[in-house]
Amino acid sequence: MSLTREEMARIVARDIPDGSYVNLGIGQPTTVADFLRPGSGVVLHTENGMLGMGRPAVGDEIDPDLTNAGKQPVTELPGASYFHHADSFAMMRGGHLDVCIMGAFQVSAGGDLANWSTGAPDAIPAVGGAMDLAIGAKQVFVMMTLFAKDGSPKLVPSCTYPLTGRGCVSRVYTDVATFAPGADVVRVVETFGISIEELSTRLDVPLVSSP
Amino acid sequence: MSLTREEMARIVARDIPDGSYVNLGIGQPTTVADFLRPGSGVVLHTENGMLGMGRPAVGDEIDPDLTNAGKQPVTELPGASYFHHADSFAMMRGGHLDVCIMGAFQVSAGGDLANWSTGAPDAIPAVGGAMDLAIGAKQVFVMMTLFAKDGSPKLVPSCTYPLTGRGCVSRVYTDVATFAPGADVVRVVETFGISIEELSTRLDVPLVSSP
Amino acid sequence: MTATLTTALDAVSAVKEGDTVLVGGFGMAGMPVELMDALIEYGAGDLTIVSNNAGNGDTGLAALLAAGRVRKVVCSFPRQADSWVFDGLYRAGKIELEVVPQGNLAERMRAAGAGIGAFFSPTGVGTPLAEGKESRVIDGREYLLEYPIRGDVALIRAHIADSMGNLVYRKTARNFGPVMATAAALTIAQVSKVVEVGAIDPEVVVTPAIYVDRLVEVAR
Amino acid sequence: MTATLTTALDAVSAVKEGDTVLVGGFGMAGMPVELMDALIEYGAGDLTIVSNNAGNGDTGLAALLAAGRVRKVVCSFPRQADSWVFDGLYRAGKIELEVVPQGNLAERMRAAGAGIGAFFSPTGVGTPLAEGKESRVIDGREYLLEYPIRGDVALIRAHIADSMGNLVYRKTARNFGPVMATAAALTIAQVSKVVEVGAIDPEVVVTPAIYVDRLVEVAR
Repeated sequence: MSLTREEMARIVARDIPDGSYVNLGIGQPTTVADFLRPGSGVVLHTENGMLGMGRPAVGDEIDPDLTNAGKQPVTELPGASYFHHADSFAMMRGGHLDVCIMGAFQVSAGGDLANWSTGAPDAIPAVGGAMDLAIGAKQVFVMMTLFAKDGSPKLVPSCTYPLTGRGCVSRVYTDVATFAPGADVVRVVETFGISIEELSTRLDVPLVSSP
Repeated sequence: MSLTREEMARIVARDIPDGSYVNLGIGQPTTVADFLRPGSGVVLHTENGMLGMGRPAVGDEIDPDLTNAGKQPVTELPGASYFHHADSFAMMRGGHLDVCIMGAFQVSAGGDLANWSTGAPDAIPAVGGAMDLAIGAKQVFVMMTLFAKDGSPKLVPSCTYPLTGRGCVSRVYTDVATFAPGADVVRVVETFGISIEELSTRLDVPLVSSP
Repeated sequence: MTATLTTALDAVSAVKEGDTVLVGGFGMAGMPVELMDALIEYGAGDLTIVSNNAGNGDTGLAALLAAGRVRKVVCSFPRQADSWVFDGLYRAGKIELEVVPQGNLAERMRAAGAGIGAFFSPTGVGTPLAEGKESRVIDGREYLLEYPIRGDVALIRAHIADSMGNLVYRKTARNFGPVMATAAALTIAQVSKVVEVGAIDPEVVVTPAIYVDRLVEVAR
Repeated sequence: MTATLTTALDAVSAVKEGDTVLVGGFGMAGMPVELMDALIEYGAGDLTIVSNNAGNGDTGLAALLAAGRVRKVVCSFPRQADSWVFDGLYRAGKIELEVVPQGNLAERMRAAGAGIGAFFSPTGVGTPLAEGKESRVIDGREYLLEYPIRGDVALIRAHIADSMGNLVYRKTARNFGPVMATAAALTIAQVSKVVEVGAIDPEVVVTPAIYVDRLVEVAR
């Protein structure tokens, strides 16, 4: 059985070490917060200038001055701190975050990430903090379905979409398997209802199963 | 009559526009603070991380956590702010201070400053913030006697002591005259008991009197 | 100089035709909406706007774009669900766009404020945004050379100011304000309240008064 | 990880022979004297110390130098009225010295913490300290290329911490602490008091907890 989006979020949450400082990208990565174990001590960073971000704000909690990177209202946890944008991105660029979780259009076997532009000629380019996040965290986790709607794989020998960052992805969480990109070969860390053989058939990248 | 040290400080203070942000170097420049007009709105910066520095602390006011760049205890004025060293020197290097006042061993006709080292072979080199201050403020005022104890001029065609900064001095306040260095010629702004002719005789730099 | 407390319209009269204007805010958090309104009323045009986004909805920066006053936008993320004003102008070829990664955008403005001539950033290496940029390998890692972004004027929103111009912000509305205040020749801060000198603890000042030239009080 | 509250001796046991140690303080303001004492007792040697000064009197950094544990000092201002320990070692050829202008020292540590590969600084151009440095004219002004200074360990003094490691400082004792905390692989902060999480207003945190690994409480 392939994983639901919720199950994927749960598996990513499981793999975040207790006490980590983590940035959750816009979209699906945001849902990982729902599955962090209470008492895990994981602290969430939002690149618009906060550590210690809490859950989404509801009702009277909504404060237009307190949002996440997706500009949605959020809450503040005890032990939080605020800082300006240059300090926030210094924190990321300087390698202080333990984990950053992002979506992707494509990831290459060598860990290149493409998640900001489909390269369509009429698209309005917009990168936000994606390139800074990609190169900044100690580990970059990608969450995506392994195959696009047309069945083409999103884990590829080399990205055809414009890159966000080079060789920056440490782990790729998909609905059917989890991968660790490497210089020569991609390691299959875990599978969900699919065999290594079938993965090898459907992907154009060299795979090894986890030892 | 040449000026006393106190009279020099008074003249420098007179030339600081109201409301300026000013850094006073260690030593003689510190005394300028005593002659700032109450209500002038001049705000003092100290490069160890403070705007709004007050007068020296005495008695119970002395707090080892509140010192000036000379590591002497000082006081805090209303409207003060504290910041770390990178922010403090960003403020200086970024050209936000209106005036910085420093002592000097030598100033060249073109405004080069030498005030951190006599170049003696056995000296322990120590520069502190002098080079950052020299290139940072909108205007650098130097306070010094015009002649060394041996009678040699300290306003020179080119500095023989190691430089602190190149072409950075806008005004030189001495005990006998005030000078404005320039690319081709030094302008004599004001004299105190000495004629331009005598200055021309004793200095090896081209002078013009102020229009 | 101590900051001048004035009206929004008087404050923005410092903006000249063709200026580069840094506009604070991340989305609407920290956006100085009333200063943008005054800038529209005042009328300077041919502006280059540096801001994280390219306007949301029909107010603030979006309204300035709609009024045809902006020649170019330098930002990290123009395309949003509610960026229809920018989208229309861009597709019609009526506005220039320079996309800068968000962290480089912040750091380039910091460099302008801090007197740094240029810096090597690892962000964007190997991407289309690296095109035309000088690159260098330092200590085994590749970097791109990035230059300062200076503003003629910065328009920011803070929370409380004292009458000298010391500023504190509120939550994530702090975002670009403290950086932009350092990077412009003239900084105008819209604040919810101006208090007397001495009412803000010197330990908690975020933007020291030296960076603030004009204050506009807009109760929220 | 949340900061670990421990003893000075346990905390400094992270310092290894040959490490580069960033030591906070401007003179004695912000100097983590008890951490220096513990480092002397613990015994690691062959250290490179990065600090604004090279020790004052016979305590703190000066005592570490006197104990023969330091191979090299990187600082802006070693020579002071009370720097007799350093002066003696230097004149006897027993210690190396690298003099860095104070602002470049702070900015080079900031660069290390901020992931900047190198930056062009106008400080020091035309002076003896420019020797051997790459220079470049940008926009008509000359700059020198400066590289990051990283620490294996930072030893700093702050005022109050919460138990996660968020820090606030006191007056000009703030100085190098916030910068060094970002520039070292491991940061140890000596504080006067540790309070519970939530007791420090998130708006006034100066060093976010992410930069702080170990806390040592020393009542003052």
